[in-house]
Amino acid sequence: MLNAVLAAFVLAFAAPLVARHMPRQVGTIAALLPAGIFVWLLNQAEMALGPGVVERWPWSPLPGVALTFRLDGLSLLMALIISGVGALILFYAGAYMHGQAQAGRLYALLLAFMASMLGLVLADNLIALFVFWELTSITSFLLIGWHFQEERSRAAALQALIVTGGGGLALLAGFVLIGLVGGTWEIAELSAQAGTLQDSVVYLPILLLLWLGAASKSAQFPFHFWLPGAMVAPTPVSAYLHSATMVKAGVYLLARLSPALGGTSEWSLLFMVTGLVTLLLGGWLSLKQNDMKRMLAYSTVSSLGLLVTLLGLGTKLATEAAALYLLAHALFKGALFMVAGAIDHATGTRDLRRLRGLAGALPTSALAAGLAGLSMAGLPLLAGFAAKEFIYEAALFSGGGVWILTLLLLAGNVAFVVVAQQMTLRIFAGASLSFESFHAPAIPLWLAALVPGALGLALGLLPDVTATLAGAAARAIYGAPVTIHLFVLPGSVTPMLLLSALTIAAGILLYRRRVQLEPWLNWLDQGARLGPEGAFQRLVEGLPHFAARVTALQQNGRLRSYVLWIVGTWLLLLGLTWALRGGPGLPANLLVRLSDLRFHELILVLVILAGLASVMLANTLMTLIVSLGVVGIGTAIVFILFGAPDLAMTQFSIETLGVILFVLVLYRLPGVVRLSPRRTVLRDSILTGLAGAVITLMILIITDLPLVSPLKTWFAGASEPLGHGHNVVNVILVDFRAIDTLGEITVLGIAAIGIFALLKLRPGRKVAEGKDGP
Amino acid sequence: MEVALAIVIGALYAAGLYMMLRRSMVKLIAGLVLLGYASNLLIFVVSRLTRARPPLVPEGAQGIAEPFADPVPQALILTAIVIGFGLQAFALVLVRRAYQAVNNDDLDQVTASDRPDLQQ
Amino acid sequence: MTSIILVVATRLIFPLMLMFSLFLLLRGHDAPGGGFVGGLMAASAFALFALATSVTRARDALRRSTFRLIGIGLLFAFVSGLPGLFAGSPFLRALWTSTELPVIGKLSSVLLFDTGVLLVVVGVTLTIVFAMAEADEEEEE
Amino acid sequence: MLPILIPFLMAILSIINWGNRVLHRFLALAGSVGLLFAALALLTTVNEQGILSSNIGDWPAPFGIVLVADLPAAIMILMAAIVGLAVLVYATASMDKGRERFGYYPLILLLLMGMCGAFLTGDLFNLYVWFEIMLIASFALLALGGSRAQLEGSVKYFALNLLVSAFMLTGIGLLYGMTGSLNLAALAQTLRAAGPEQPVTTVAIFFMIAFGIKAAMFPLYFWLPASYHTPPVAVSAIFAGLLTKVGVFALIRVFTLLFVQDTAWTHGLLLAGAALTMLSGVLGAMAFDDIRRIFAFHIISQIAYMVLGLALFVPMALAGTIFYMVHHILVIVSLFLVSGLIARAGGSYFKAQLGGLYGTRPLLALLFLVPALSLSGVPPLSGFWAKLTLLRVTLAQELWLVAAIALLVGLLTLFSMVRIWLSAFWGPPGPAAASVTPMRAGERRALYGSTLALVTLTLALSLFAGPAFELAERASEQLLDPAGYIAAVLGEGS
Repeated sequence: MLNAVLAAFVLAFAAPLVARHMPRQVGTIAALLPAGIFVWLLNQAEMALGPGVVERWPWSPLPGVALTFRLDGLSLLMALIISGVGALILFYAGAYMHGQAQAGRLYALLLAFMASMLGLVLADNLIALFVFWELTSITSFLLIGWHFQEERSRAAALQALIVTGGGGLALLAGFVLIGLVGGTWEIAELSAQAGTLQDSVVYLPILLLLWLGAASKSAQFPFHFWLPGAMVAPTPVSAYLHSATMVKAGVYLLARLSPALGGTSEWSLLFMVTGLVTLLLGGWLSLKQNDMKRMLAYSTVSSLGLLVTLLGLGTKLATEAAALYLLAHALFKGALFMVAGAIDHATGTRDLRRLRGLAGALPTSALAAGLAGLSMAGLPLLAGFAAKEFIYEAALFSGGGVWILTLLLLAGNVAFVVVAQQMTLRIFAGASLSFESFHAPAIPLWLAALVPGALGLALGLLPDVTATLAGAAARAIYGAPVTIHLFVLPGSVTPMLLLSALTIAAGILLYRRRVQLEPWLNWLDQGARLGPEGAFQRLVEGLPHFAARVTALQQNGRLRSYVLWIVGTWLLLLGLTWALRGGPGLPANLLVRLSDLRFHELILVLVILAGLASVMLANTLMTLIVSLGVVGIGTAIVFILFGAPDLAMTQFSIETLGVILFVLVLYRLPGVVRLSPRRTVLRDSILTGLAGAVITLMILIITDLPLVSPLKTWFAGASEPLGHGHNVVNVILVDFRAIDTLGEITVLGIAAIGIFALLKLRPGRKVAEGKDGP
Repeated sequence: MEVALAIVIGALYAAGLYMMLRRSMVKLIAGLVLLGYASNLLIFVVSRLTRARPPLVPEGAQGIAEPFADPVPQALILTAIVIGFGLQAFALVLVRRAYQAVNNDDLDQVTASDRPDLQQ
Repeated sequence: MTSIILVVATRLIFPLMLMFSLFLLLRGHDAPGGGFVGGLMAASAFALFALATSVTRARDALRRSTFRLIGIGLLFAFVSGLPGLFAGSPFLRALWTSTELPVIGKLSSVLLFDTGVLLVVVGVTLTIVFAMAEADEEEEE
Repeated sequence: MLPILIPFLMAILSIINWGNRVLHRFLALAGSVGLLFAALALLTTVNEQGILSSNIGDWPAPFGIVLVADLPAAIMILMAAIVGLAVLVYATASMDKGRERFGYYPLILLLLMGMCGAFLTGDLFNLYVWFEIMLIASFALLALGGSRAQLEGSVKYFALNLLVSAFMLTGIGLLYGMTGSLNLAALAQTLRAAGPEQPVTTVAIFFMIAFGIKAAMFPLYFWLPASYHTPPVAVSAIFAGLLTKVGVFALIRVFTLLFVQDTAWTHGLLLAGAALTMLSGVLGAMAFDDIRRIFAFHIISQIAYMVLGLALFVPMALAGTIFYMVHHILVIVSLFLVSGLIARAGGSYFKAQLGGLYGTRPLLALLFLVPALSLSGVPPLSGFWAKLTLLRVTLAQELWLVAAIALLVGLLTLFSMVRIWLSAFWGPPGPAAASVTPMRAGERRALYGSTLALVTLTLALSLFAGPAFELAERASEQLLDPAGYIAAVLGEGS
């Protein structure tokens, strides 16, 4: 299975190359791979329908993450759809995209998407599944934005990515929680311990996170709006990603996890409500669309809602219905999209109001659309019929609230019937119109649509095949053996049959009266536009403004404000620490310790403090520099008094040099002006005064503690015998801690380079070769 | 003396930070210099003070008799002073060049490089 | 602008300052002093020389570019650490010769290190002073 | 020792031969290749033999200065070497003559040397010295060229980073006053035995602030966005990749080795800081149009994930932090190099001035997309594995709010990256494209080659996340087992 996924990725990279050299055949060549995978899957079907095929690969980026693949009934069904529709789409795209610039990239992205999607449905490890899940979002993003020079495409791509990406992150959190509770990310193992998961305190959060992920991906309310937007992509993309496969990922996930998490009342409530709302909303919105693709997209939203409802219901019958509908929908919706694309290609428009009587011009497309439309409407002999029968049966045998549920499903299905008529009767029947730029479509454009249309009929006529395939999928969802009994034509009149008939009748009636309905439809459409989609737009547009405002508050360009933040944070943290964790008390014997102060020392202290005051009050540069010098020399004298002659010497010489530099460098600057208002000065004084007090306190506390310095004793003893020097400080500097000194002179060297470059290298000044030597 | 010096050091820190909070570039440098003095003195004082007994081994002796000043902080401070000097020299030249570029000593005018663009 | 007295005084003081710088370097191991202070002293000598004459003359008197001085100083410090490294001990292992020379005392890798410090300090200080002086001249032009 | 000495020697030789551009280039490339080999050798040795320690000058341990190579240090040195080499190659084709002549190459070498020293040192004051080397080298690099924006950025960078030095020196002084030692291992021992009367936690706050500024945490990060977009790309890329990581590394070092007396409090503060930093960083990124400034703010928000791992303080989380550092170094340097390429190909650093590069420069689009998605944590790229690890621990510790913020910031990061994509790569060609000159072959080779190499490494890290994560796990075990560090430095039985 890995080989299939990898092969598709590899071919994806090769596709642009193939497209460059064989622009005419590239679609067909690319289609060979999914076709091959399709055949291989059929080959594996017997095993898959039985015990399932498991593959483990020794690749584990993190503990607990593994590349495990499992082919069972559900993944087989999905994989067949993915590879089958994939082959047709690539074949179709070969004709659809012919002659367009950078078509190679489209094949590459489609193949990469297919690989990701296959990985998604085959993976049996939640994290591996998630990896593929996100890859489908990314490829979808790139495909939606295919016409990247158009603003509309970019906006739609962004919308799709942020909605599905955000949902994806929620899903990830859910997966991590599942892993923490269940102790594993292997889906098979999780399915075996549903009890642990469902009894956990985080069951509800997990469910909600899962809901966010699945609902955003499968375009459920209130995240449905990205899908119609995604219709700006080329039609092969819409047909493949946004109707047949990717949007089913959320549904697939629910199906996959329903053995582990499903069956609770929370599960049913959450997903049935979501599904039903989406079903009705999507159906309603599909009625008023004039753009074929948008109409199909809303209808897809509605279908996805139906699937979610069924999975939420979770009974045996409901899972059977879901499996059947999944299959039927992929076929008829894929076909209808491709028909829409062919019409667009031939006539240059997708507007339903401008299309009529195409049957004569596009007979083969009409046939494909007819088959698909009949299946969609749920007429007997076609796959869609069986699915609808099961949907109603599941509703009728659901237990509480039967009538409400049945009624809502009926309403949803009526909308499908209307859409089916729009896609067949409305466009193909009647007197034909003439189009200026009409050209007959190439063979792939109708053939690729006819195949799934015909398959819908074939599956309807071969109930055993359909039952086996869907039954195996339903078994994987339901978690217990399931056998579906299907029939070509119903043998007796059942309530389900009556409901089906009612659906179709209502659909026809509604289609005929659609003109009278329009004001109603418009009203609801406005609401939907202002709702979630509007909120999303406001968020996306408002966020940068909000960010700029917040950032401008902090990053305001004023250095003093930055310093204030830092000093404030430091004091705050210290304050919190002392308040909450017990601070050090003031040492008790301060007066005793103060009494050892000698007279000359007192004078020195006063001089330093006076110098300091003078620094702060200075209003000419000279005063400032001289006062700084006083403080510096005062410090040097402290060093002399307390046995540090080396320090004093260094401090003196540095002080002298510093003053010279100060004068040399700064004499051109203006005098020191006072710029801050009184209030700022007061605030700063209090804050810095506090900082100083903290430092004083720290010194007092620490010097009050006993200190045994092993270093002092050792250095004093080792200096002469081992270091051959009498000046311990110097021996430390050049020998014991010589690497510090090495670093120190390196700092000096770099400073020299920096200063030199600052002074000599200036923008706009030409530096003559050889003249810049120091 | 420790207590008195502790107060001095506290005052040095306070003054250093205060000067850094001003708008003038020259005062900024003065603040940095003061902070340098302050941290050096702090290291000196918290390592305990010993009056007038430099850590020099007398001729012919193998070690020094207690009490004597701790040589370790002295070595550290020496390194720190020299590094501080290098930084101070760089700072001076930088400020001068910045002054030339902006043509103003007021740090509040030095904001071209980091405010977000609110028109966006 | 340069006064005669300054020039003459500099002529006299310049060699004295250099000698004192050397003295500080050599005695540093046993008494207050050392490469850093010695370097500052030598640098002051050249700075004074530049003040009395001109930067160009001072550069000539130095005979080497100031960056070369920094580089060589760093190289001295670096090389003084190598013998230990090659002898199988860690970097900067101090080595001492047993013979005592007049004035200089015992030769050692430590002395080489301290000389490196001196050279760097001279180089750095003079780089700054010269570059400042030259920048001033240019701005006045 | 070699990782320090090789760049040092090359820098010295460059300084001696000042002004010789060609020689400087050669020495810098030789130095970084040498550094790369030394780093590989060091990592292999440490991986096989455990923590190595070398007493400089052969003076016994708590007295002299020791260099200690444990796995985290060795990994970081390797990353520094890789980034150094890539950026230097990039610089050969993008640096202007003036900067090349005025010491760009030796300054980069010295910066690398300072970093290696900071990673290796086992002595607190020596750490300060290495920090200063890094600092002054970065000052010089930042201001090199002397444009107005550079000078303005430098003043802020300078002032705030000197505040770091002051805080750090104060902290070192206070610690020495309490314990009488500077050696990290000895300090670790003494502080563990410290009584309640010792204000250890208070001193820890000093270091938290100092390294917090350095690591660019909220609300201490202002220096970074004020300055990182001002110098040429070959300077800001190396800053972006490594400088803040040194701060994170120092935080990790002292908050695993020294300050573990009151982890509920100190690491709780780090946790809160990390969450706030994530948010404010990503918001900042959305406020700007200049791609480099966007990336600069993303550094801040990503740094927070690394601090988060430290704050969670369990082996898995610290392993996540180390993995995250490696990932982020590769990714952010790639992005900065890409920003240079974008400006070269599209004529501007500003989103609004750009457009249509997806159509005209597919390779560049790919080179942007991979690190950008990795930064946002899109699987299966390296950033995803890093975030997943941290998310797992955060949720396991039931820190719901922090987990939610971490996820939200991931989404906002993606949003921010996609915004760049939408306007620079998609959309109609931008107005700035007119000024673009075609690239010479040699230029193309150096610029694309170095970027491609880093992006390939990101992909390799994504693909071989398993072995890389195992290494990070072993590194994190070393961090959380100070006894091993102490024994390696002070000898067994101490």
